[in-house]
Amino acid sequence: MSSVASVHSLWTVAAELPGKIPAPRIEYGQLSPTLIVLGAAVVGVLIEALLPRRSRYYAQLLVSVVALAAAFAAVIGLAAGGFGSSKAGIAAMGAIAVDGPALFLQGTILLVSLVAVFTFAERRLDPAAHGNRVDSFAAQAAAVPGGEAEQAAVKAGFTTTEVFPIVLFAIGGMLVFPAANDLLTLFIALEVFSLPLYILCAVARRQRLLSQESAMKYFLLGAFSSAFLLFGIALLYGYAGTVTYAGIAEVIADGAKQIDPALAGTMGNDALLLIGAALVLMGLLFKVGAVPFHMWTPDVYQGAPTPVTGFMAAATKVAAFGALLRLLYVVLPGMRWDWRPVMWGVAIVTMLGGAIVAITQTDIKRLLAYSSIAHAGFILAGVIATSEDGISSVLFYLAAYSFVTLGAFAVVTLVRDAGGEATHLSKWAGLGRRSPLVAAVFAVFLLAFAGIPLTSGFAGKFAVFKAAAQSGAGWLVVVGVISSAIAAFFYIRVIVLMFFSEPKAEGPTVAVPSPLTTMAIAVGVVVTLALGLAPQYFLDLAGQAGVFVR
Amino acid sequence: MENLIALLVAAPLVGAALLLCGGKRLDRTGAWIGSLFAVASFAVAAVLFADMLGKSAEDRAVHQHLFSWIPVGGFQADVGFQLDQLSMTFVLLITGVGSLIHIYSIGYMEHDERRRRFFGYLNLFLAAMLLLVLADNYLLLYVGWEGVGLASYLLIGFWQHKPSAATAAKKAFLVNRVGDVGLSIAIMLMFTTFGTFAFGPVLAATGDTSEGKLTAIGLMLLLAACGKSAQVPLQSWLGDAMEGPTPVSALIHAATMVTAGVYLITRSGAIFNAAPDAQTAVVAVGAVTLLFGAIVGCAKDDIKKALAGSTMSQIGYMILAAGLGPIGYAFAIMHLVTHGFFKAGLFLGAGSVMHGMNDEVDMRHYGGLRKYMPVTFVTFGLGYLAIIGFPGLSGFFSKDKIIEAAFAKGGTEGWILGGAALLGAAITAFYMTRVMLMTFFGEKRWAETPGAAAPGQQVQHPHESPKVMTIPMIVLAVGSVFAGALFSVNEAFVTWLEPVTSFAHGHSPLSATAITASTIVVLLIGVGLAWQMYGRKPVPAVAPRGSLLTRAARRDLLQDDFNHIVLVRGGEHLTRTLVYLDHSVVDGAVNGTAASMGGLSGRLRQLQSGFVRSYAVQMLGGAAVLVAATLLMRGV
Amino acid sequence: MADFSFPLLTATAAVPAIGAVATAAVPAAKRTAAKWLALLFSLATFVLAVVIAVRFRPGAEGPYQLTESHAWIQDFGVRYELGVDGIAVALIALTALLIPFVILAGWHDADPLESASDSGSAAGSNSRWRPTQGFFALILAVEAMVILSFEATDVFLFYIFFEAMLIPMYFLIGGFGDRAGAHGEEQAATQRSYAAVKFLLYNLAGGLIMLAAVIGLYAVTADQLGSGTFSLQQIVEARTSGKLDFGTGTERLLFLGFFFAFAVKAPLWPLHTWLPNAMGESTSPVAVLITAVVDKVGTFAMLRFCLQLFPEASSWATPVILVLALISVIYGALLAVGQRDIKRLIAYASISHFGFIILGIFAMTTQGQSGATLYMVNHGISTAALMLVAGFLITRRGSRLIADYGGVQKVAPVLAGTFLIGGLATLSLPGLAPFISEFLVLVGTFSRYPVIGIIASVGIVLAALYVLVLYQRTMTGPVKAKVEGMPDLRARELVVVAPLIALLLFLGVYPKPLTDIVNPAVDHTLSVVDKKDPKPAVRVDAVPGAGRPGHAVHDQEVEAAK
Amino acid sequence: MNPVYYLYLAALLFTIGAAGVLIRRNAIVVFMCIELMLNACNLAFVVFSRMHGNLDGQIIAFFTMVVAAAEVVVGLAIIVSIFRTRHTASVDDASLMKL
Repeated sequence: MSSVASVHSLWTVAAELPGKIPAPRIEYGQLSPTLIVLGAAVVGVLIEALLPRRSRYYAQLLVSVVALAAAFAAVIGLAAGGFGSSKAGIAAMGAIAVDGPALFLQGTILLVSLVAVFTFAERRLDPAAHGNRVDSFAAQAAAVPGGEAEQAAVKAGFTTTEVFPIVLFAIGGMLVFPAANDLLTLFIALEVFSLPLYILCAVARRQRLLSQESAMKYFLLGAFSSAFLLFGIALLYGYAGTVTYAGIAEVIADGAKQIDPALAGTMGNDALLLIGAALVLMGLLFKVGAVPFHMWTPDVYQGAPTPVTGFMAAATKVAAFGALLRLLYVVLPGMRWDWRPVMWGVAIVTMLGGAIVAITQTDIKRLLAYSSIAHAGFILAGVIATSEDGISSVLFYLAAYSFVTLGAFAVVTLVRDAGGEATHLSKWAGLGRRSPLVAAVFAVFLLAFAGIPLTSGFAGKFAVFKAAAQSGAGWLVVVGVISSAIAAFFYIRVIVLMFFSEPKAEGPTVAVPSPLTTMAIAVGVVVTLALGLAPQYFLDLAGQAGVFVR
Repeated sequence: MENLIALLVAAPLVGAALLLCGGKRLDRTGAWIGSLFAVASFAVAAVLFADMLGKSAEDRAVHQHLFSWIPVGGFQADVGFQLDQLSMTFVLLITGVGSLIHIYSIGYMEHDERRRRFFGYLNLFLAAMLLLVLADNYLLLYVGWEGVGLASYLLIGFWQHKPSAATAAKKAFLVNRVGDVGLSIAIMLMFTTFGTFAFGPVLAATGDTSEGKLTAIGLMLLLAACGKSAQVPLQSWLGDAMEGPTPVSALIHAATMVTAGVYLITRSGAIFNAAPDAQTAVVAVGAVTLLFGAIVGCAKDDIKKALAGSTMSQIGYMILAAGLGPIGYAFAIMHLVTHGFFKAGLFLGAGSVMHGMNDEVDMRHYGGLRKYMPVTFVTFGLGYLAIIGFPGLSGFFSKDKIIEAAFAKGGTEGWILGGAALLGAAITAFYMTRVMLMTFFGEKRWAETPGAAAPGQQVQHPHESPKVMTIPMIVLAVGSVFAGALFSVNEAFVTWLEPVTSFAHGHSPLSATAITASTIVVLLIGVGLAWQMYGRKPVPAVAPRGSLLTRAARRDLLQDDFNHIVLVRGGEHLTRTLVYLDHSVVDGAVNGTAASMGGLSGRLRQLQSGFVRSYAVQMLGGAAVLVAATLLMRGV
Repeated sequence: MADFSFPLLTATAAVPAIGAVATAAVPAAKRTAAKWLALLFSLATFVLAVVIAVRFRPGAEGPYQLTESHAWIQDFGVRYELGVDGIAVALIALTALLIPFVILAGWHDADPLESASDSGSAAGSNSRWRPTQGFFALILAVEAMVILSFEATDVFLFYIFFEAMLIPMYFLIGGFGDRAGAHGEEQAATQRSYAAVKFLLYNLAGGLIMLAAVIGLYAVTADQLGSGTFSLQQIVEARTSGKLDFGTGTERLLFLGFFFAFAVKAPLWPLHTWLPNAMGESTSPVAVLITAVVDKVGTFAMLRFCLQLFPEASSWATPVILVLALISVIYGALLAVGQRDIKRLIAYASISHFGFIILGIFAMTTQGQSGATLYMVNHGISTAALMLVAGFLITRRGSRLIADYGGVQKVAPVLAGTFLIGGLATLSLPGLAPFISEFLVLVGTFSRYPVIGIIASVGIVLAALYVLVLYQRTMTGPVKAKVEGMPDLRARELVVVAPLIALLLFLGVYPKPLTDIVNPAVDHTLSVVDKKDPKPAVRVDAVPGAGRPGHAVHDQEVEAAK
Repeated sequence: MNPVYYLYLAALLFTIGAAGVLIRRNAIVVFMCIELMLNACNLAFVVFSRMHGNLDGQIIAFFTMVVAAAEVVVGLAIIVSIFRTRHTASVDDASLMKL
């Protein structure tokens, strides 16, 4: 441990001299958002253990909402306290950075999660089974689909209220992920938010086969990629002799000099650095769903319970891009000229790949999945900018995009027929005639995805492309524009379907949601339009949050 | 005084507006209202004429500037009028003949329920025509130019329910449009050359301009003239235009509109004077047309078409004269006026005949009508004598002068032109005599009672037309008798026009008397020939097959067939191919990209096989690529 | 220079916007109320437009007047900057003028079909489904956006509305077809949505290409001026003062980006194929909206943005563009001749006319550009007249095919008459407004590019051909079976057509009010582009037109003749 | 002896693990292969820790083990539930969602 401290003392700015046996100093205040959420998660577990079934749902909902709200308040407090800008610093013995980007992303994640929790708690959409309101999660995930156990569970009115603590854990991990200041924390955070997600994918009430399949695919591929990530970390550690971001950055910056000869064997061995960096990048690109590490996205998005899909699509992207940004801007700025071209390539194939494949999709959830891939490409364009504008534009885009996505998936949960959600596009024909309002709202989200002016999507797209163009990536912008033209095609297709095609006689019905989902959708619409009409305030926010601490 | 000029145009314009927007309540009185406005315009013209006579020759021209029309940078178009001797002549002709024909139409259109609109159109025509001859710049002239085109379109197609009429109207407008393009290009050339297109400056500046530019302008003007005045090669519309009511043919397609080309060339004399090549083109067109029209006129059995052919040829004379420069202008206009009288008269006569023969136009179904409609016979006869140039009548003076001037052109050119003119005179005499004989003489080729009708004969009850129709005919007849003589007493007409068109005595290789004599000789030959063919032996009720030339002439010397095959058919093919290309190529390209994008998408989807392990493979591959790329970047 | 006077320009755009919301809010049952409300708002807008025209001082210095300027998105260098020059005033007036007629003409177009209840029972029964309200609300929305894009002097602001206007247009085209489906409602619907999608994708693609250019513009300004800006005036000033200099290559790329979008919108050959579908499938008021109002934004933007932002590139691209425009003129006319469908015919005619407009813009002469501007206005009015009458005709007979008509003038003379006048305006007959603009364009083109001018004037003949053929086939000849008993124009329809025709006549005889407004703006544009009119070969001393020729001239004339 | 050899070993193990993931059908085995990869990483960490003479690597190794354990918990849960549903643990059978 001591030598760890000594290693820290070598390269970090915010660490004290090594004492005899230093007691680790934890800045609880600055870590409060994460701590609150994780604490709430533990409480949630206890609730599951101690409270009678029927009161669990309300208790869990209450705890989660309060916790998330409190955490968000804490983030605001920190930001107000200047921890985003002047007082930005490293906390928890260099493990976690508390700075502008971190706080901004944590704030976004918390808000998104809050809204997502509402959709989790929605239990008006499906007809009540045996007099018990049901939500979109299996009565008893462990029971075999269609087996007696499940029947019994349904009759008994079981509900998987565990999802609340589980999602809280995931959120906790996500909060840490973009703030992680050394590779170890990064890895742990990754696992902490991935594992709960694997579970959440598996617990859909309807179409459980798909749900379980998606969970397994997500799990295996996730674990596979995290193995690569870990190996990358190992190599970087071998290269730099440390896993703190600052430390690695130092070594990259000024090679192997002034380091004790013991390390000379591996120190500054570029092969280690490059391979390691590439593998770590791969781990993160997998999470953001960039081509060619995107295969899990459509399947998982389709199979997972729709509220979970919305949560994943929104929050995971935010967290993962946050981590990616920090890695590239804090750890690897020194090797900018190595990774930028590579990321160029990734961004291009991601934008085009996502857009093109989406054209021929027939399932709304898969369609949105591919669109999220395309958007990952757009965001990457901003990431590549390697400028303060780049950071802030990405932050803004993430905020804008996550709410649109959440809203869109929330709408998807409303369109239902006998077999649960009617996700096949053909069933959406003439929706605009049946319920103009819902169709109009969904159209707004689609237009935002397509980046039509006066929606948040346009502002975000403009921001990232502008940043990219200013950093001399003009042709990347052109590619981006072309692919968004392609993308526009399939968004329009859905609108055509909803408004201009005659409704089918046996078409789906639009369920009337409880205030929970209504609120989720409303928030989505409001944010979409607000960020579209008057983005300045949020751009300022993102702009102020545009500096990483190291 | 010059403020009255606008009134000339305004009066018929108001009439037109009134009649066209007035609605049904004007149906009864419409005819009279229309005629009233026409006569009013004539009255104004008379006043102005009197005023003009009062002034000295040099400052007879008066201008009225109304307002600035299109001011854009150097491009300054005004609405302004210029009334000088030339335009005065036209104004009198237009309003005078116009009024007469209005009155005539009251009777002729009596039974047509849409006559309110008819008179509206006639007034519209008067307004446009007056605008044409009164404009003080080419752009405003262009407005009148197309205005008369529109009026003629409306009037030719007046009986729209007849597809033939509608087609004829469309054809007339289109062919005219081709000419109009010439005019507009001429105006553009003027603008780029002189920076203006007002008569005054342009004609004043011809001195210091390259001949090439002037030639170009001249040729463009000639093109315009060809269109409007039915000169070869744009003559094909005039024959069909006879689909219109006869008064229309008399006014528009004989007396006034078709002569606008002559006006244009005379008005632009300064330009042509400075561009000999253009002049040559003009005389060539004139000579060819006068023969062309005459030949066509010989073959037609439709009385109006025959007269149309003659109109064509007479205007050919005028164009020829106008192309001769200062030695010709005055005579061109003079012939124009006399022709206005007798040709209008002839048409009205023909109309009267049709009126009496319930709209039968085929002369082979006429015959021996002289005792049934005496007035018509007399007036028509006088017109006939005038047009063939019977000594003493107006045609004699004007045409004779033109022939003389043609010879005076000098050189082989002069001989050719003069010869052509002479030959034309002979043919004129021939076909007019033919018309006369077939219509009024010989035994009648129709029956008064069904019983008496031989096969192929129609039952007719010919009768003289009402006063309201005959009186205008009489007036015109008088004009066609005396106008020429009147104009020629000590060259009154020439001196009258000289300040505008300028005048130079041509010196022809032949003496005037010789020419006069020769004209009379050819005249007699023509008449005699016609008498041989149509006077001596009876006229077959059905046209004989006739010689190759005859058949060609019946078909307007195949000019229409040429147009049809080359332009119409060709155009149809062109548009069809274009429509196809637009759909398959231009549009197809776009749809193609869309389709190929879809196909690409479909193929890329296959990568998403659903098998975890294939995903893993791709991820591994991706990782490998990523690593390799990163290494390559550093070149390790 | 945010003056605290009444924000007239904003108001002019705001009124229809509010109107749109209000109309949309009218409950389903109160259909007629919605119509009147929409009409009312459109008229109010027209009043405001008139006020603008009155407040506008042609002589005043400075390119733009009635300017408003407020901060909007500093990070993007975007300001809410409005201002009008003569060209904008003319086009705003046109827009505000046409919309009431469009609404009036479309009075019954969006009434739910009697058969609607059984086709799509859900739609019939659903009380929240309010097509009529939607129709008029969308029209007003389009008006608001069009007006704003005419007023915007900030490139980004313009772009936003240039793009956003697509959405309401898209719904207007796809949502409301005329009831002339040759093969039944079902197929008509599919054709409609195809047309709508085509329209949207074409324009969206253009718009997105332009977006790239817009971003590029920002990058350049940010790079060279320190802070990125989209303010047209700032950029122009910076250019002229030499502070700003896109490299040749960059400028050309950016120009192409902008021009592409405008060429799609205009539409210029070969990017035109969306227009016939869109105009053919939509109801004739919407077709008027497309060709007479929305497309004008494209040509307007060429004048205001392409030329002023990228003068060098503009003159670099001129030859190609002129050729394309020329092709549009001839090609559009020829295809119009070949059409069997009345509305498609008019659409291709419009393509030909847009060719003329672009010709005039890029001839870079005062006559050309003033002519082009007048052309935008006149073409708006004349096409509106022709298209709306055609619409009345089509709704009577329920068919768009020319072959289904014949002898209409016998049963409905007034309709035929107005149709003829509209047609004559389309073939730009002297005395009617379009003649002036067309001739100006031709002269302007001719004076710099004689050959192109001459070839273009072939278009005049072709115009006559397709118009007269259309008139002959539909209106003249023996009366066709289904045409008998066709009612003549009703009062409402007359109210729509008569003013338009009156306007055509007035502007044809006395266009000076318009030219006075437009000329200064054109001069400014040309001064920015730094082009001068070619001088005539012979300078005639007597300044023509300035005063009457008078006696002096007359004397010269006599001498000349002597 | 030279610690670098252990690195080669680690790489080898990692590759074997990856290969196994691609080759084997049984979900359990695939999962085991992933565990193998993780352990390869551990080895690498420890070796580097030795080379650098600081303990970070070893600490990370411990963390990794914990994470691996957690993954086992979740992973097995999912795999088992699928097995009970489908009566097979073959990853290839779970391919309902595709394209």
